[in-house]
Amino acid sequence: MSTEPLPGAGTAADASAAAETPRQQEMPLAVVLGQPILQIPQDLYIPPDALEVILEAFEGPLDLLLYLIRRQNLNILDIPVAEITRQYMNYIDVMREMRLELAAEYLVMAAILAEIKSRLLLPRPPQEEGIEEDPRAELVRRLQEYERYKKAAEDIDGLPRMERDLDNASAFVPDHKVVKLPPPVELREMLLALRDVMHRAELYGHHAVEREPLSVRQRMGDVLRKLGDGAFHRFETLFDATEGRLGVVVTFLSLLELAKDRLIEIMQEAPLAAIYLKARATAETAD
Amino acid sequence: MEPERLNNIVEAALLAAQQPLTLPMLAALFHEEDGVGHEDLARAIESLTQACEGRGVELVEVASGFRYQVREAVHAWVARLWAERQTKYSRALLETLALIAYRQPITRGEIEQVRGVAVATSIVRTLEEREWVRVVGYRDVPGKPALFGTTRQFLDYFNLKSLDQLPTLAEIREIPDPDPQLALTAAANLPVAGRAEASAADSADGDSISPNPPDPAGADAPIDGPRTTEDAA
Amino acid sequence: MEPERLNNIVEAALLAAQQPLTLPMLAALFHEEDGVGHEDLARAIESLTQACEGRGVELVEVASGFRYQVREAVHAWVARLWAERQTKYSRALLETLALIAYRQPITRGEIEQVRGVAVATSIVRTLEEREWVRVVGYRDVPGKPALFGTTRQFLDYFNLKSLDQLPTLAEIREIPDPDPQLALTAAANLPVAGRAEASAADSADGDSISPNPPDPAGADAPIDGPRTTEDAA
Repeated sequence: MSTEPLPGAGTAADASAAAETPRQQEMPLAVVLGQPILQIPQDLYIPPDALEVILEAFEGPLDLLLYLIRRQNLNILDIPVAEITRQYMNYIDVMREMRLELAAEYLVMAAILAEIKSRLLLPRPPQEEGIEEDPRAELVRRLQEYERYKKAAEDIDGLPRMERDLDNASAFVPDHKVVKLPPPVELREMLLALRDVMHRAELYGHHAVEREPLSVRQRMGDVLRKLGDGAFHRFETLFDATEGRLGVVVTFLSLLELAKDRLIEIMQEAPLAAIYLKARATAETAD
Repeated sequence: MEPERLNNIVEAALLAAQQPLTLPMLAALFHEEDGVGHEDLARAIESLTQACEGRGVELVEVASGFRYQVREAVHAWVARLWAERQTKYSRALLETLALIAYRQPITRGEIEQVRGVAVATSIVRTLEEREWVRVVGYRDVPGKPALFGTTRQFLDYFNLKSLDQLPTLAEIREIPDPDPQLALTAAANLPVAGRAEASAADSADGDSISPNPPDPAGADAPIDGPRTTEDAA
Repeated sequence: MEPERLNNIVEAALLAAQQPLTLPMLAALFHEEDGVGHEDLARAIESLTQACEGRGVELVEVASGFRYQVREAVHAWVARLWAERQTKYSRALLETLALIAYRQPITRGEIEQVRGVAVATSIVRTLEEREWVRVVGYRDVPGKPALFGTTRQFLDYFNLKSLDQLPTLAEIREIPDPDPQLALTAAANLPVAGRAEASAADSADGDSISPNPPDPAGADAPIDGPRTTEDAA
């Protein structure tokens, strides 16, 4: 059990256990001559070879400044501008020598530091004293702001996250067949389709487009289904008294339509005798 | 390693792996110091298998190793996770449906006459499978073609009490073109369409602009597209 | 539906789905006849969560729903299933992500201002490809720069339910009296103000630099007094 990572162990513990466990390894700041450098050197003097790569570990001039301040255990609010500027310029000089494509941001920061330094040195007119703010204030504000988010980034990095610390748990699904749901249809889509086909067929032209009781059309279908057995049905059996007068009218109209459309036969043996109806064609007669 | 910890690791590994794991594969997860042998692993598998009793998943051995899988008994529900919405119906299908609704009972030949093109058998079958149309009879002409009509389910789906609630042909003629702007106002006069179907597949980006009656509070207004402030370039 | 059967279905569904499931998504698995309401599902989740105690996996809620996941305690072993897996992100990426998470909506220019360096396009692209951030709008200034925000996938990945669960952003340390003389001595004695800020909505200008005395117990005390510095020019 000794080599198992303890649950909830901190990252420091992980670093030592990294060699034996599949834990995340600490990323070296740089690799110099094949040797990983895990710590930023404590001395200001860094061999130029190493500096080149170490500088890549900095996320810009604010990061470098923060490093210089923190390395000397200085309160960020209390920057000894002259000293920090000197150190910063040392770095910049080496960077200049080593890396032609030195980011402009570093040079801008050097200018800012130089300006702050000169303003601190210059005597100020007495009436302005106490009104003008510390020339370092803006830089301090930026450093503080940056440091917050630098910390926030570390905090986010420390959150347990998928792949590194967690993983989805899933079970196999045998018979992974897909249930198909039919697409939804909007009534409007259907009506637009009808409008277009009517236009195309120029049905509006020679068809009465006045109100056509569609319930009659539906009843035509209902009646046809009832007659679908091909047998004769008594006229009265097609009516449902519970539907009321309107229902009776709809059924009657549908019978007339069906007859007109030659879909049913209506028969009466003698006047006042029972009326029989029959579908003219049924599934049995269809081939 | 205590059996409980071992069980936990084996359980987690089997659930994390995307394929079955064999005993040697499981053994490879441990260091020598963990002192985990094949018998320990077999015991862990045995214990985990028992722990699945009465649950929704089971631990089984298949040809390529051990895996957790969803039990047959609950599969009917789980399968609905992958319920797929088919793609939208074709124009031809909608035209066919509309003609059946408005001119029923009608034969396929008559639909073709109006549409000027043949009606694919698959369209009729789809409509029948959805139980929106059915054969209501046959026309007494050579070949005895089937007559189609709409069903109760058709009315239910479109929230209609009877076919009479459909707009008349004269009204349909007046429907403006499906300009997205106009559609919103014009659609307001039409009966409510499209029964809401709750589905996991209904993702946010799948929201179609539907002609639901306008909501005075605008909560459902389809203004969910990418926000474009007027000054956005 | 009996609770046991319901539990089994929910367990199986969560293990079968490849992404977290919300209660509505789970509810969609059931038919009306099943008579399963959200409260029933919440109870099932609760019961399944408890059933995970002492096991290798846990049932958690993240931004986009509920999921089973491998416990951190056993992940080190499980991770050996995947020999090569990139789980490390550069500081530049993490800082950019942190600024987007805590200060959203934020433009690339604003990120660069805080970080003091340009944000590489590749970083933004990586974040977008991982679907951790997305453009949520545009700022109404010349050039109409895109505003970035984080996504649910970001929260899911970092095991969070909402932005409120992000680690609290460190409070800015107080700025002392701007007198350089005083500053040198006084500032050194100022304790670090460690107020916890709970919200990611906390914006740059909302950062109050407060002159409150240090309060060891005051982590949650609202320190929302007027801003006292004038360096924000």
